[in-house]
Amino acid sequence: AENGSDGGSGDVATDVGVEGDTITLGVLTDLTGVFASIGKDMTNGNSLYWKTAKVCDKYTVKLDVQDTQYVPQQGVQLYSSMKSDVLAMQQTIGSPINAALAKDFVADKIVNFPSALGEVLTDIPGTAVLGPTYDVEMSNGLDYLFRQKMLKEGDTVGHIYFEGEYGETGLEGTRHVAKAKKLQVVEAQIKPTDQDMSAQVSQFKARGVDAIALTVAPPQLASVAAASQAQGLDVPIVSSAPVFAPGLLAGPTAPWLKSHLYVAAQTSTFEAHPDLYEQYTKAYPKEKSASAGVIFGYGMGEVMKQVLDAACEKGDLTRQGVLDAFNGLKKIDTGGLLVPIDGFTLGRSPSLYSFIYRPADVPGGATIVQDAFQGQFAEALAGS
Amino acid sequence: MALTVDDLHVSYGGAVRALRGISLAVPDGAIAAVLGSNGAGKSTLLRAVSGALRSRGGRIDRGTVRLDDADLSRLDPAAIVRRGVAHVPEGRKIFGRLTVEENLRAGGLGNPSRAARAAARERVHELFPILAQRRTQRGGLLSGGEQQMLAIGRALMAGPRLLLLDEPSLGLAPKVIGQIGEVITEINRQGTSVLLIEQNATMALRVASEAFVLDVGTVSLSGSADELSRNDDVKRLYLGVRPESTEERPVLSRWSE
Amino acid sequence: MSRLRWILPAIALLILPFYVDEFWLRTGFAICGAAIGALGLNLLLGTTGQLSLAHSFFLAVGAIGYTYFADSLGWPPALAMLIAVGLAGLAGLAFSPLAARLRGIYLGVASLALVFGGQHVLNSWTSVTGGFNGRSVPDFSLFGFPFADTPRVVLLGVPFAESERLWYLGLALLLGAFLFARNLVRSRPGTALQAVRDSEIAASVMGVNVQRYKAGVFLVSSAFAGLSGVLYALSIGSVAPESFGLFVSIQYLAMVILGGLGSLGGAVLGAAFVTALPLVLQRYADELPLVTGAGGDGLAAGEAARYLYGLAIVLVVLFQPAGLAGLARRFRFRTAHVRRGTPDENTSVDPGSGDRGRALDDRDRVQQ
Amino acid sequence: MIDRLEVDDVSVRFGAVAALSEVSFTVEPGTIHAVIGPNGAGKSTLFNVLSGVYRAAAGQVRFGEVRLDRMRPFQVAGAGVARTFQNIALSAHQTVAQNLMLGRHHLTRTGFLAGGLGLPREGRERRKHAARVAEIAEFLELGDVLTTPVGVLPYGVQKRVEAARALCAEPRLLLLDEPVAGMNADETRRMADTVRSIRAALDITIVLVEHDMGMVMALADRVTVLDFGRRIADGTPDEVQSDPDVIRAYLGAT
Amino acid sequence: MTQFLSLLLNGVSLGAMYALIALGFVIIFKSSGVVNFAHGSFLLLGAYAVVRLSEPLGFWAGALAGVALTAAAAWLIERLVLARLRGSSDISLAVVTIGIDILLLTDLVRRIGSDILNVPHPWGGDVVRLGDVGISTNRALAIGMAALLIGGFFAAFKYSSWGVAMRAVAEDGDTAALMGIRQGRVSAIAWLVAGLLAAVAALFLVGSPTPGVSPAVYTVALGAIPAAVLGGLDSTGGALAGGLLIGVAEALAAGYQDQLLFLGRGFGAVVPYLVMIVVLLVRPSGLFGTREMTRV
Ligand SMILES: Nc1ncnc2c1ncn2[C@@H]1O[C@H](COP(=O)(O)OP(=O)(O)OP(=O)(O)O)[C@@H](O)[C@H]1O
Ligand SMILES: Nc1ncnc2c1ncn2[C@@H]1O[C@H](COP(=O)(O)OP(=O)(O)OP(=O)(O)O)[C@@H](O)[C@H]1O
Ligand SMILES: [Mg+2]
Ligand SMILES: [Mg+2]
Repeated sequence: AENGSDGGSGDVATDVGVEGDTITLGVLTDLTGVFASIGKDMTNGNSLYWKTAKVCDKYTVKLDVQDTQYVPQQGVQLYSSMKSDVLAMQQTIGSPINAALAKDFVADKIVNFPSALGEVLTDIPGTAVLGPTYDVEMSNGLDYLFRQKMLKEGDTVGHIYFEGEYGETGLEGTRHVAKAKKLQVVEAQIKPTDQDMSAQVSQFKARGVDAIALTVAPPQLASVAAASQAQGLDVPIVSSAPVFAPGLLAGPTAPWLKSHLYVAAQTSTFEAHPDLYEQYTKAYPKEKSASAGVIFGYGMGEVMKQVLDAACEKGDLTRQGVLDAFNGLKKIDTGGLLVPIDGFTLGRSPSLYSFIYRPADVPGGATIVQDAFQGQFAEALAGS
Repeated sequence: MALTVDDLHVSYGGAVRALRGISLAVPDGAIAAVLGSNGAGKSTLLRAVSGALRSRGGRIDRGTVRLDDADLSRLDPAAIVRRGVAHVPEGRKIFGRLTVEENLRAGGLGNPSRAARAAARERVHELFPILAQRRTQRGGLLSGGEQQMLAIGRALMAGPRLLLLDEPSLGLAPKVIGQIGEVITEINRQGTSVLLIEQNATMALRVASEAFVLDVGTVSLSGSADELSRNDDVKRLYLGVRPESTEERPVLSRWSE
Repeated sequence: MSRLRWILPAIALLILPFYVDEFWLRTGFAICGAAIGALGLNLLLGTTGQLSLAHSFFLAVGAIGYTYFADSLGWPPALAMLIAVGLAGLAGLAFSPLAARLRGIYLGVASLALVFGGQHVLNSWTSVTGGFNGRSVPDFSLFGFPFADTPRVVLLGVPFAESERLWYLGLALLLGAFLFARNLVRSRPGTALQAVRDSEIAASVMGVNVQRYKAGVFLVSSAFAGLSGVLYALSIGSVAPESFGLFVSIQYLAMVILGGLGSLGGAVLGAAFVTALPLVLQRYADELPLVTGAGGDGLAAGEAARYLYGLAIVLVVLFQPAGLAGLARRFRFRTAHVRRGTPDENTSVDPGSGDRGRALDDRDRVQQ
Repeated sequence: MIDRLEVDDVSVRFGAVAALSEVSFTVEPGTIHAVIGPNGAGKSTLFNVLSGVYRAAAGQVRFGEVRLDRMRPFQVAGAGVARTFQNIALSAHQTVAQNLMLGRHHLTRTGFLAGGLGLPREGRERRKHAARVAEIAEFLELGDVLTTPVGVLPYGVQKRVEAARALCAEPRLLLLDEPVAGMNADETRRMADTVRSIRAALDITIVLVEHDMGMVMALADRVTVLDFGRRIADGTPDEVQSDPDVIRAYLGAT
Repeated sequence: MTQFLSLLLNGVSLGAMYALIALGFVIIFKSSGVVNFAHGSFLLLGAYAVVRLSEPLGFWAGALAGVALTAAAAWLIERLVLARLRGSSDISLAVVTIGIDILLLTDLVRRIGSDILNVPHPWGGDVVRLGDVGISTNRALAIGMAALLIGGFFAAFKYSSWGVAMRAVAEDGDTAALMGIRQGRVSAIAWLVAGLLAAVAALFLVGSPTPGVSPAVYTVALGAIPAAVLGGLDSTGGALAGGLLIGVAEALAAGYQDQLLFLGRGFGAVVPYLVMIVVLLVRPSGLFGTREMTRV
C-alpha cells in the first residue's frame, strides 16, 4: 500500500500520512491497562493541543488513537494496522512496546515520542525523549535537597523503585549522587502492584535514612507517607514526576505530603499555566483531577509541531523529511511547559533540567518551588 | 404412608426411555419388592419418587407419583425428604471425604428431633457395630460392604416414613444380608413403608408383602410376594432355580502374537 | 465428501495472503502460534486432567530461549527454534515430579508458583532475558531463506514480505502440531493418558506407568507451549518477561475451555477467538455499535473485548459445556442429517449434547 | 506353563486397623480360587496387595519366580496379572472399545513419538489389537455396545466391561473382585458360565472374591476364608461351607 | 530488634487480612468445591462499594451497605451461575469463576478509572504506638476484626451442623439433597459469607498505610490464594495459619530485602508462592487440609 505519490497540493512533498490538508499522527496509548490513568491524561493533552494548532498554518492534524492496553502484542498488531496511514507517532506508551517497535520505527523512518523518560529509549533513532532521563531527573531532585541543606555528605538515602526501566534508571541517579557525595543508599525494589510500603519504611527507619527517594507511582507514595507517619520517620521525600498525582491531596496523607514531598519533573505545573488549566477543564469537564500528564501531552504536541513546521518549511513532509527535520532540531523551547531540551543525540539525555514542585492546594495540586535548573550531577549522568 | 405411581413415563436426556408406563402402589405400612434385570428401570423408579431424577438428566414425561395426597413429581429432593422419604441410592454414594460419624450426622440433618436422631444413631450402631468402631475413619476408605452399611445407616438417621432402598444387599456378606432382611422387617414394624429393589430375590421376597417385576420399563408381573416366589419365570430368573444351560456361547481362543 | 470439507478451507487459508492485508496476516500468525499452545494445554488438561496455570512460563522459555540462542549465541534460527522447543519441554519435564505429587486444584495453584517464580528469575537474569525491557528477536530463516521484509520478493503482483512469509510458517507449524496431537490422542499413549485422568489407580493396574506418562505429557505440552512462545516472539519481534504473566496462562485456559475441553479442533477455534477478539474489536471499534474508538466516552474497545470474553467463558461453561467444538459438531450433525434426509431419530448418539454430558458427569461420581 | 501364586505371611495395617494379618495361602496353577469373608475382612485389600496398589508391611507374594509384593502396579500388570475393581473404575466418557483397549496397554509398545507421528507400525499394532478387543467383547456379550460410552450403561453391564478389560490384558492370573454384585440370579449364572469358559479356553489361574455363595460353590476349586484380616479357613468349597468358624463369622445360620 | 518487631506486627496485620480473604476462599471451596478465582474481584467490589456508598451515607452506614452489597453480589453470582453448574467438574467450575472475575474486574476498573479513591475512615491515618513500635490504627482494628470473625466461624463450624452440611454438599450435592440438605441454600450462604469476609477485609485493606481503592487491591487476593492453599483448602484453621504465615513472611522478606539480595531484587513478591510450594511438597494437601486418599 506504500506509494511515493504526492498526496497534497502545493510544492510540499509528502508520502505517507498526509491527505490534502490533513496530517495523521499515530497514538499507541494505554486507555484500559495498568497505565491507563497516565495514558488518558497524555492523550487528552495531545488532542487538546491539536484541536487548535496547525502545521505551517495549513495542515490540521488528526490523531489515530489506539489502545494497546500496555500489551506488546497488541501494540505491534495495532502499529502494523496503522503504519500505512500515519506520518509519525505522536505518542507511544511503555518501554516494552517502544522496544518491540524500535526496529519497525527505524525501518519505517518514524519520528516517535515515547511517553516515558527511560534511558534505553534514547538509543532508538527518531525516538525523542522529551526531558531529562530519569537518572538525571533524580539527581536533580537530590541536588535540590543538598542545596536546601536537607541532605549533607555522608547521609543515608532510602530509595524505593519499581522493577523495570523507569525505576532502575531512577535508582542509577541516586547511586551516582551517592558515589559523588558518599551517601549510603538503602535500595528497595517493588512491583507496581505492591501497595503497602510499611516494611520498606521500617527498614529505612532501622537504617536511619535522612531522605527517601521514590521512582514508583502515586499509590506507593501515599503508602510511604502513611507508614512514615505511623512509624515516625520524619524525613523529606524526593520523587520523579510520575510519583505524584493531585488526587493524593484528597486523601488522609495530604498534610504529610505537603510538608515532606519534593517532585523533580520535566513538566511545569497548571498553577504556572492557568490558561491551559482553564482550557483543559472546559474541554474535559468530566476528568476530575488533571495531572502533569496533561501538560506533558500538550508539550509533546508542541514539540511535534516544531518538527513538522521545520519539515514543512523545507518543503518536505515525507517521512524522511520529517526525520531530517527532527534530527536538525536544537534548543527546543516550549514556552515553559517543559524543561528546555537541547536536542536529540543517540544515547544522551536530551535535557539536563528539572523543575521542582511541591504539593499544594492550587489548581493542579502543585506549586513550583524551583524553576527549571540544571543540577550539579546532571552533565556527568547525561551520557555521551 | 401410601405411595401411588400411576402410568409413569421417564426418559433420560430426552432420548433414553427408561420407564414406559409404570403403575404400582405401596400401601401404608407395606414392604414392596421390585425385581428386574440390569437396565430394567428399577433405580429410575426410585429416583422418580425421591426427586433425584432431574440432577441426572432424567425427566418425568407423563404420569404421577403421589404420596398420600401430595404430588411429588414437582418437588425438589430436599422437600421430599422433609415429607419423610429417605432414599438409599444405588452405588452407596457415601460421602467419601467425611468421616463415618459425619456421614451419619449428614443423614440426620433433615431430621428435626434431637431425641429421634440420638435414638436413630443408637440403633445404627447396634445394627452395624463396625460403624461405631470406625467412627473417625474417612467414609471413602471403608470396605465395600462397610460402605453399604453406612449408606443404610445414614438413611435411618432421617427417621423416614417411607424408605427407598436400592439394592441394599449389594456387596454384603451372606450373614449381613440376613440381618438386613431383619432390619427391614423391623423398621417396617415401627411404621415405615419400604420400597425395596433387590437382586437378591430370595431375601427380598421373604421380607416383602408385595412384589413387582420390571421388564424394560414396564411392570411385567405383580402380586403378593408369595405368589411371585411361586412363579416359574421368577424362579428361573431371580431365584436361581435353573434348568440346565443349553445355549451356545461364543468361545474365546487363546491370544497369540 | 468429508475430504471436500477439508480441502476448501485449506485452499482458502493458502491463498489468503493474496486477498487480505498485513493486519489480518499478522493476526492469523498470532492465532497459529496461540493455537499450538492451546493444543498443548489441551493435551494436559483435556486429555490427562492435569490443571496447570504454568503455561505462560513454558511459553516464556520458548520465546526467550529462541531469542537467546539465535541472537546471543548466533545459532541458525531454525536450530534455535528446535532447541528452544526442546528446552521448554525439558522445563515441563522438570516440573512433572511436583505435578505427580499434587492433585487437581492443588496442582493448579501450585503451578502459579512457576509463573511468579519464573517471572522473578527471568526479570533478574538480565544477561539472557534483557530484563524488564526484554530484547528484540532476530528474524527467522530457514535454509537461508529469511522470514523478513528483505530481500523483496513479489509474487503474482503481491509483495511477499515478512507477514506473508510468517503466515505460511505459522500455518505449516500449526498443521504439524495439530496432526501430532491428534495422532497422539488416538493412539496408545492417548488412551493411557485418558485413563490416568479418570482413575490413576485403575490406569496403573492396567499397566500404565502413571509417573512416566504424566512426565511425558508435561514434556509434550510444554514443548507445544515452547513452540507457541517462539511464534509469539516472532510475531512481536521483541520479548520481555513481563509478557508472560498469569493473565497469559488464563487466556490459554480460556481458549481450551471455550473451544471445548478435550477437543483439539476446539482448541484451535478457541485460540482464534481469544486471540483475534481484542485485536479485531480495537481495529474496528469505530464501526461497531456501543464501542467507541480510543478516547471516546463510551466503552473502550479493549474493555469491550474483555467483557465479551469474560461473558463468553461464563456462557460457554453454562450452556455449551462442549465448547465451540460442540457447537460445530452439533451444526455438522444437523446438516449431515438434513443432507441424508434422515430424521434424527437417535439424537442420543450425539456426543456433543450438553445434557448427555451432564448426565455422564453424575455417573462419573457414582463410581469414585 | 502357568505359575503358582503363593501368598506368604502377608500383613497390611492402616493406622489402628489390621486389614491383613499374616495371611498365607497358595493358588494352584489353572484353578479357580475363591476368597470369601465378612465385610471388611480384607479381601479387597488382599487384591490391592496382589496388584501392587498397597504395599505389604510384611510377608511375600510370589507368582512363579517373581515377587509381586516388590513391584509397582504397572509392573505387576506386566508380569501377567490383571484385575477388576469392586467399585467400578472405568472411564465413563470413553466408549467400551476404548476402555478395553487400555487393557492391552502392556501388550503394546507405541510411545509418544511413534503415536504422535502416526508411524505405520502404530497403525498395524492398533488394528491387530482392536480385532482381539472385538473378539473379547463378543465373548462377554458386549459386542453391541462397543461404541457406547461406558457411563450410560447399566451397572451390571459395566461390571462385564470391567471383566472384559481385565481379560484384554491377556493375563495369566486374573483377579475378579465381586464380579456378579448387582446381578440377578440369571445374570449371575451367565457370568459363572463365562468365568468357567475363560478358564477352560485360556487355561489361566483365577482368584475370585465374591459374596454370592451359590456362585462360589459352583465355581471354586478351593476357598480361602478371611475374617478380621486373618485366615480362618482354607479348603474345598464343601469343607469350608461346613466349617463352624465360617458359619459363625460369615454365612450365618441359614 | 525494633525493626523486627515492627515488621512482625506489620506482617501479622497483613496476615490477618489474608486470613479473612483466605477464609472466604475456604468456605466457598468447602461448600461447593469451587476454587473461586473471582475472589479478588469481590475484594475490589467491596472496597469500591464502601467508598461510593460512604459518599452519600457517611462512613458507618456506607461501610455497612458496602459490605452488604458485596455479600449480596456474591450470593447472586452463586444463584445465577454456579447453582446451575452442580455436578460439573472442578475445572469447569474454576474456569467459570475466572470468567466472572474478568467481567467484574473489567467493570470495576472502568468505574474506578484513574483516580485513587479514599475511604473516609473515622480513624484516618491515626497511629497506635506500642513502645517503640508504631502501627496504624486501621491495621490494629483489622487484627481485632479478623480475630473476631475467624473465631466466630470456628465456633460455627465446630458446634453446628453447618460444616457437615457444607462438606456433604461440596462432595456430592445430589446425594446431600437426598439427606434433606438444601444444597442451593448451603452454597448460597457460603458465597454470601465469603463475599462478606472479602468486603470486610477490603474495608481495612484500603486504609492506612495502603493508599485507598485502586485496581491493585485486587492483587492482594493473589497473595491469599497461596495462603488458603498452604493452610489446606478445606480447613478453616488452615486459612488462619496460612494467612499469618504468608503475611509475616512477606513483611520480613520486604523488610530485609537488602540482606536477601542474592535471591534477586524484588524477591518479596514471590515469597508467598515459595512458601506455598515448600509446604505442598511436604504436605500435598496443605498444613491442615484433609489428605486426599483414594482406594479401590
Ligand atoms: N443418567 C442416565 N442417562 C442416560 N441413561 C440412563 C441414565 N441412567 C440410567 N439410564 C438408562 O436408563 C435405563 C434404566 O436404568 P436404571 O438404572 O433405572 O436400571 P436398573 O434397573 O436400576 O438397572 P441395574 O440393575 O443395573 O441397576 C438403562 O437403559 C440405563 O442405561
Ligand atoms: N486405604 C485404607 N485406609 C484405611 N483403612 C482401609 C483402607 N483400605 C481398607 N481399609 C480398611 O481395611 C479393612 C479391610 O478392607 P477391605 O476393603 O479389604 O475389605 P473387604 O474384605 O474387601 O470387604 P467387602 O466385602 O466389604 O468389600 C476395612 O475395615 C477397611 O475399612
Ligand atoms: Mg439400578
Ligand atoms: Mg471388598
